[in-house]
Amino acid sequence: MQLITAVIKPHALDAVKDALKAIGVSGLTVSEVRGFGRQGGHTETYRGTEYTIDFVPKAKVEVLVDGMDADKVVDTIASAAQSGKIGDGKIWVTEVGRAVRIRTGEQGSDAI
Amino acid sequence: MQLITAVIKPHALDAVKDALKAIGVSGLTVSEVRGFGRQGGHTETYRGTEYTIDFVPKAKVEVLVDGMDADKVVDTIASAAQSGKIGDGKIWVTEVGRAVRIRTGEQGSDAI
Amino acid sequence: MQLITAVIKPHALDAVKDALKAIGVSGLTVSEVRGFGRQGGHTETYRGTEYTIDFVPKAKVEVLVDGMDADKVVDTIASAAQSGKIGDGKIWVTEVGRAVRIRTGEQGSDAI
Amino acid sequence: MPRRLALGAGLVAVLTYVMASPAAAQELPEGAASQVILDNIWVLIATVLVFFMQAGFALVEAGLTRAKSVGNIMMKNLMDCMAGVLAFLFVGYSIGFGAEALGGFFSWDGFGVPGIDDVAAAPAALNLSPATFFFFQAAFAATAATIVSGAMAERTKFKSYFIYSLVITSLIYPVILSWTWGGGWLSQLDIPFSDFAGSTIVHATGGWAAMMGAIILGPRIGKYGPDGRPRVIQGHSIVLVVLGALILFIGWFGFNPGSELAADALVPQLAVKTLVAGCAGAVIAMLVNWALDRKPDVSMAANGLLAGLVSVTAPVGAIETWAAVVIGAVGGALVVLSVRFFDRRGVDDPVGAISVHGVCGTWGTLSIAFFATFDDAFLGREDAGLLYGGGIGQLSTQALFILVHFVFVTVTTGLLFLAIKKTVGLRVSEEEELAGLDVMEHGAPGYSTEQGQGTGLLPSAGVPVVERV
Amino acid sequence: MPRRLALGAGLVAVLTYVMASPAAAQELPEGAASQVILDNIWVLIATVLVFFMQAGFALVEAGLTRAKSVGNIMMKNLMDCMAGVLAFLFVGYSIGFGAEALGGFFSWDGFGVPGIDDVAAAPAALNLSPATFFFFQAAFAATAATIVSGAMAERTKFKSYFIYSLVITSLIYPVILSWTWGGGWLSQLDIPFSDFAGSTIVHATGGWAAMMGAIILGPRIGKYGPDGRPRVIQGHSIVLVVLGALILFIGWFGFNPGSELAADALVPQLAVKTLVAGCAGAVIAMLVNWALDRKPDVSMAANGLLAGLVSVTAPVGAIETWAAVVIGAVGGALVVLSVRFFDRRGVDDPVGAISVHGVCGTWGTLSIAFFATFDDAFLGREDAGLLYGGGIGQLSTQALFILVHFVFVTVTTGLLFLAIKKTVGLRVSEEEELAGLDVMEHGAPGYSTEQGQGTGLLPSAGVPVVERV
Amino acid sequence: MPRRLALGAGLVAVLTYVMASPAAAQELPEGAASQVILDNIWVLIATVLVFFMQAGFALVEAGLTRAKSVGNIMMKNLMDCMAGVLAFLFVGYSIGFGAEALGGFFSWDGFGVPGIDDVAAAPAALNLSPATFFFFQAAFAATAATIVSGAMAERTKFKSYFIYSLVITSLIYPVILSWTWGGGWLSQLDIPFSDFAGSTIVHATGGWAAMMGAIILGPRIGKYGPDGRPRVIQGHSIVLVVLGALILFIGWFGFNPGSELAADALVPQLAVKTLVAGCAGAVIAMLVNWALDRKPDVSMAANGLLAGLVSVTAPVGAIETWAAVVIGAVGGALVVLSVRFFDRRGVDDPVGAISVHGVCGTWGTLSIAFFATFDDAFLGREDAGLLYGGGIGQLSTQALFILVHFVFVTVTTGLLFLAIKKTVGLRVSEEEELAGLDVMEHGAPGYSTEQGQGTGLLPSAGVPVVERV
Ligand SMILES: Nc1ncnc2c1ncn2[C@@H]1O[C@H](COP(=O)(O)OP(=O)(O)O)[C@@H](O)[C@H]1O
Ligand SMILES: Nc1ncnc2c1ncn2[C@@H]1O[C@H](COP(=O)(O)OP(=O)(O)O)[C@@H](O)[C@H]1O
Ligand SMILES: Nc1ncnc2c1ncn2[C@@H]1O[C@H](COP(=O)(O)OP(=O)(O)O)[C@@H](O)[C@H]1O
Repeated sequence: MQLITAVIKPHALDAVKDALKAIGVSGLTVSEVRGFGRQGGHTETYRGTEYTIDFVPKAKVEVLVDGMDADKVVDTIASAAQSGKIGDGKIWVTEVGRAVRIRTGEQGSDAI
Repeated sequence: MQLITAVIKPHALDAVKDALKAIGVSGLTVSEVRGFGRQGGHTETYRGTEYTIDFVPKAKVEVLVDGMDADKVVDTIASAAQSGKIGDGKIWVTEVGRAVRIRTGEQGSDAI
Repeated sequence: MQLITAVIKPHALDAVKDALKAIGVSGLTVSEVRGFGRQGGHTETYRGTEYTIDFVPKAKVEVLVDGMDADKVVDTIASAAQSGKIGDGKIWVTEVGRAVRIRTGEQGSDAI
Repeated sequence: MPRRLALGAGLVAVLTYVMASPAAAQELPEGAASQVILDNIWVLIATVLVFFMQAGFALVEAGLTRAKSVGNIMMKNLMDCMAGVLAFLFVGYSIGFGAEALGGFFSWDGFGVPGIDDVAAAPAALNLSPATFFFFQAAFAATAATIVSGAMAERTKFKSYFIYSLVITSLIYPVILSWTWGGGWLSQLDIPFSDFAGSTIVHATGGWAAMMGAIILGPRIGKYGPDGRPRVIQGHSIVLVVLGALILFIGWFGFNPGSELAADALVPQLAVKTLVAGCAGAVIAMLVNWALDRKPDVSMAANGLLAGLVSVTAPVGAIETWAAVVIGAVGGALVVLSVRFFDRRGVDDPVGAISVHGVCGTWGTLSIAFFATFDDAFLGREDAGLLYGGGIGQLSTQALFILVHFVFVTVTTGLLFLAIKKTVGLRVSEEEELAGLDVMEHGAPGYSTEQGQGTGLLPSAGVPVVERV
Repeated sequence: MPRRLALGAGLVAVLTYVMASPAAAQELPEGAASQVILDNIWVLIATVLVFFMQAGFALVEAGLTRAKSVGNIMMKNLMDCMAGVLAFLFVGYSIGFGAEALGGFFSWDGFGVPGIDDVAAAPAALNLSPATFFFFQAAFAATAATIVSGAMAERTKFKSYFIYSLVITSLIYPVILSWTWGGGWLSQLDIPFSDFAGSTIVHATGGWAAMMGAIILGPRIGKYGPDGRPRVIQGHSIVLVVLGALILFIGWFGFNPGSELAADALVPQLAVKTLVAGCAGAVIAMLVNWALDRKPDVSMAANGLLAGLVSVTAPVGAIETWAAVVIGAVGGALVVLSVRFFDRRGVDDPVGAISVHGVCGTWGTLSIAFFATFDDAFLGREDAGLLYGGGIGQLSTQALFILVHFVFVTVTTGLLFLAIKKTVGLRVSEEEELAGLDVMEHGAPGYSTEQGQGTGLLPSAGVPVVERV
Repeated sequence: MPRRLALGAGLVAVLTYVMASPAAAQELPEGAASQVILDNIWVLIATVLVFFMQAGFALVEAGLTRAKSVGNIMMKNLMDCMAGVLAFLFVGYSIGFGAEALGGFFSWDGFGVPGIDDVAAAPAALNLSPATFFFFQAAFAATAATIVSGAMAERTKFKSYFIYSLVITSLIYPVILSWTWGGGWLSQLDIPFSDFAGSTIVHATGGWAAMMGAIILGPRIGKYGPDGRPRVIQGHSIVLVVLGALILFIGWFGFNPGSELAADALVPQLAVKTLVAGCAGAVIAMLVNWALDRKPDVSMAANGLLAGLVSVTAPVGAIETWAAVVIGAVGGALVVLSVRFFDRRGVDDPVGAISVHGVCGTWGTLSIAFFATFDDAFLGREDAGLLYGGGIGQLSTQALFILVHFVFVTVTTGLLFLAIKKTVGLRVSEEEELAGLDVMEHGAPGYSTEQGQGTGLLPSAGVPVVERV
């Protein structure tokens, strides 16, 4: 079982969700995050004082997969979230040992 | 050392925290997330236009454990968060290589 | 490749980011979380009724590293975030199987 | 000098209504403004301030409840004013101020407001034209209605609340009016009742209705622990609470001084006493709360301001300034204790409406029996208060008035809420309540911080969108 | 009894202006207030209420749009008032109320406001001093200007909006004034136009300008799906929407009754009719929306209140109370249908400004032809409405008035927006729009929940800070 | 025509006070409104607008500071009004407006307000009854007090602020009153001081007190980098800032025109000049800021509006409209530069109170020396300004007035803050400041988005709850 985590641009979330749904992913969890990266760093002025905005808003998508090819999920996210402009974000995959569906207590791939 | 991640209904957080405290878990980290899953998808109308609410609010709980049986933690969360209705959420477990308590620099199980 | 996750005090974020930048970390992702731990638990009164504040605000920092020594990153965060007072937070490290930069499709260490 | 709308049979000789009478108008020298015009304009401006209180109530209630039902509470506050005014126009006004009917149980003049469209109509009160008088009374009716929504917040069906608000403004409040300001039996007692601007007539009507509503509904899910002890459900925005309280503070300078129903020398007196009572209420509530809980709670200070204002609303025309400070201060202390009392008795009133309007309204009405020294039209004599040697006559009347009112309001609103409960239902489902009323009852969350392309994908961070449990 | 500013040649004999004339003043007995003073003070207070509407507009518009551009919308509302008043002071007033110029196409008196600094100047209207009259008219000009920002929200360059607001208050709106309240040709027809407080002159000017702006700009990114069907972009705060609507409600008691331009017996009539029309609009909009969408939408109820108020603004001086209820109710139904209509036609108006001000303003102006029974100065006769046997004469005039106004506003504002588009550009870049206008146009997010040490490291949770796409 | 409260010995012959005198009242024809009534009613309404400014100040200050101390800032604004009014009632009024005492250093009449409960009391000023006059002056005292909270925001102990606000309204501000509007030595100079509505007396009192407070407190943690350079700490809500500024804008139409203390022909003049100065301040502040920082900052535009209003407050009775535009515009430019100046000098004033009220208040007071042409009661002659050939006499007086006031306020408030610092302490602990003042000082976060069952488990997303460091 694997957990795929993607940090994407907020307005790409729609497309990513639809693309994942299309390949049969049945669930995912999203959170609001702030990203610091190559994209970052522009300077603004507030009431006469300069400041730098380093962090830009991103959405973090987490998808737990089993049975299904994790790579396919990664590729699906990558193509749905890609605008080709800096700041499109990252995807990474970690190994998951155990998964449980709380409602039923089902384990492993049944849990997803 | 293991990291247990649970996505639960927000109002179950109280019960989960108390149950974990009861079995000796000394810390956890929570964040607000949005979930998409079997539960989702109802249609509303706003100013005459229909739209679908796909994402429902969830709380994500992360607990780092060592020494203690991760399974016990998983089961504790599962039973505290269970309402039996759709959308109760998921729990998953990942392996953690190293842990540090920032205040003291303690490592491994001492860090938790 | 490894994912370093740190739960720190919100106002330490500035220092952590600068310290990581200084050792060449090119990106990170931050989110707002609430922490429950040794620090917690003080009692307040609202409109005549007592209640306990268990959760305190924390910032969660996630850094994906490869090539670079994960331990160095951990130590850098630890020293930048350390105030020596209770509640400074935790750092943990998990193994990452695959990483992708969405914009280019680059994989592995190139993705970071 | 005219004080308050004189009531009952023969209490007042209405001044000649010169405004629209060509003959009388010629008596005024060219260019002199008539007192009639000034009275009407002043009461109209005061009424606008009273209508502004609707915004104040909405904000206080929204601020003291959770974000997930904020649209619902704003809607209820909007609608009890909007629908309430129409109900009062078509039905309630006639019951409140019509000719005696039904053996004096209430009044009736047919539907609508006699003379409302006639600029030359006989005045409805003192110098006030029927239009001005209706405008003012409609604002009061809307105030009585809107008090209830806060106490019933976060769990009442919108449809049911809407029905309630139509009934209270078309029937329940008007019957009270007909007994009191409308000239009915409470104003015809040997020692008539006294309630200058409505501590009981307006505020306690809302307050006791709120109490019945909160009791019949039961507390919000999670408000009480398994042990029955109250738990804290914090309001979501103290900015809204304090802004709302300040708007109410401003509005009260229409509510009390406007109740003089004339532009005369008493008006500034009413403003000053309203001011100092509100200030004393806020300061004392803060201090009492500080002493009890070791910290000065912001929302209780705001409640204290309102408590002081409600308290002084009945006696404002009859008391000296120092007494206004005392009455407001007692109101401020009372509200802190009363909020605790109801909270611990299992009555879940998120905004303190019962305490502010019911308890302090009652205190204010009673305080006349102690502190009244000036004659206002309701009292008909000076030094009516115990402290000024007025004897216990006024105390008896005030107690009777308070009691009759309490029984009438609790019985009628109790029956109303029970009837609604049996028919359309009073409370939303557990699922709806947990999710918040906004999406389920109105189709959209009250707050949204959606960042996407308008597809609702990441709506309302931190604000619960409905959850299908 | 004076009604509304009498217009055109010989329509009115202005009352002697006693205020500053020592001789005339002596005719008043010592201590008698003069009608002149009262008229000026009342209109001044009414004007303050009208200026308060600026806050109402700002909040409604902010609440119905997204958090990421909230600073921008507040700034636009602030600035169209601030810059608009100065533009109207220096240029617009003279065009609107000066002596006939350019063969009557518009008026001109030179820059500025004649007599504005002179306490003894001849009255500008009825008893109103030039200062009072300017004060009142400036508030109206600011209202006409501010309506547009909502319809163009979240995608218009600030600089371009600023230019637009200068032009509308210095040129476009003043020309309409000169034709109508300024005494120009529409007031000199055999059956003159009638628009008591500006359903068309003020509101529809803003409404149709808003329509042209929204069309020329195009919809917000993501508002329409690839199939062209509208998608939902929720406003970010229903609290702001309802608070704003209630402030506008309050402000309208200055807008309509103040338009009497005198303190007289008609003023309370105007207040009552404004009140009941607004209430009917809110209730009916809620019910129609409830029927159509199965749930009562809060923001549509707020729009309904405004729709009722806009609708009654033109006929308010000429109708009976029941007719005000009907006119407001029709406005409430219209706004629900109209918002759908424009939404589905691809015109992205996030706040419903076109429907509330354009469509309901037009309905209100037309309604005079049916419901007018009282004479106000514009009508010059009683029972002008079809229902009172007034014939179709007034209907023809109203239709002509509406049409001429529509053509003039759409053409001039259309050309204006196109000219701005060609030169400085009208719309922000796609990057800016996605990120929100606050940071890119004004340098800071509208909301910030930064917790750090003031270094902006964790700013604005849930509120997008700019993103370099 | 009466202008402003005439001051000093023999400056004015008070009009016969007919209101409560039966004999005099009969001189008025039946139905004629008395000028006395109208004066009192108008000033009362104006005062309500001034009290509304409390909400405006609260919102501007809340919006320009962080969410974690928002309850604290609302509470301070609430309480400096509530406690301030009581302090002014019991002590301050007598110091400000009593008979000369202590060799003229200040006034004293015993505690309280003479005649406040007496409807027939001799007028306190012109035609104003003691109640009306107190009501008006209390609102001004509350304004002077409330200015300070913004500059000291996010780090001052509530208890200490409460003490400060009692002292300023009961002692410091009243002494200034006694020297000026109370008829003391500054009004008895050969060329008396001039400050129509309080640019210096009210606003600069608050502004300079704010400066002393901010300096003695020191900056917020994190406001300055290790290099001493200022860093940005963004306010948390621009909606609150602009709404607050618009409420203040509205309130100023009570503040300045109400300061005429009579309903007369000058009132509309005062309104127009207030309006155009505010507008010019906003527009010019925006443009200057735009030029300096390449983007128009919304909060600076709001500050500019207030700067224009503060600037015109002193000269408003004496100047022409064009001069009001100029004075407001200069104020708008000044505020932008002044905010930078103080920020870079290490004085951390999150809301710009020092610049808006201190600097622009001083500019406005000085501007009289250049632009005064009309006589208001303080000036006692026409064309007092340099531009009208009035010579430098007025300039000397204004400079003396400004200087004496500056020294008095900075010394007394400086000593007060130092005394508080030594005793109860002025500043919260570092832990409290980092966590925000709401939970630590008041027991609850200002915002809460808790979704749970009322157990506070997930409170205040995005808003820091206290942290035990
Ligand atoms: N090493 C990293 N660890 C965790 N998150 C990262 C890392 N590098 C980048 N990110 C996340 O990815 C986002 C995009 O990265 P960025 O370098 O700006 O552009 P790109 O994705 O085009 O390389 C960042 O805003 C941040 O949220
Ligand atoms: N594959 C998945 N990956 C990550 N999170 C998931 C996944 N499936 C479900 N979730 C999370 O679990 C929540 C509940 O899942 P859902 O399918 O609605 O009901 P149930 O838990 O009863 O199966 C979702 O809202 C989502 O947050
Ligand atoms: N077992 C755990 N699992 C996950 N997060 C934890 C755990 N223990 C502590 N934390 C996080 O670390 C933060 C600090 O922990 P705490 O016990 O308060 O102090 P310290 O870091 O000094 O030991 C907590 O607020 C919580 O967010």
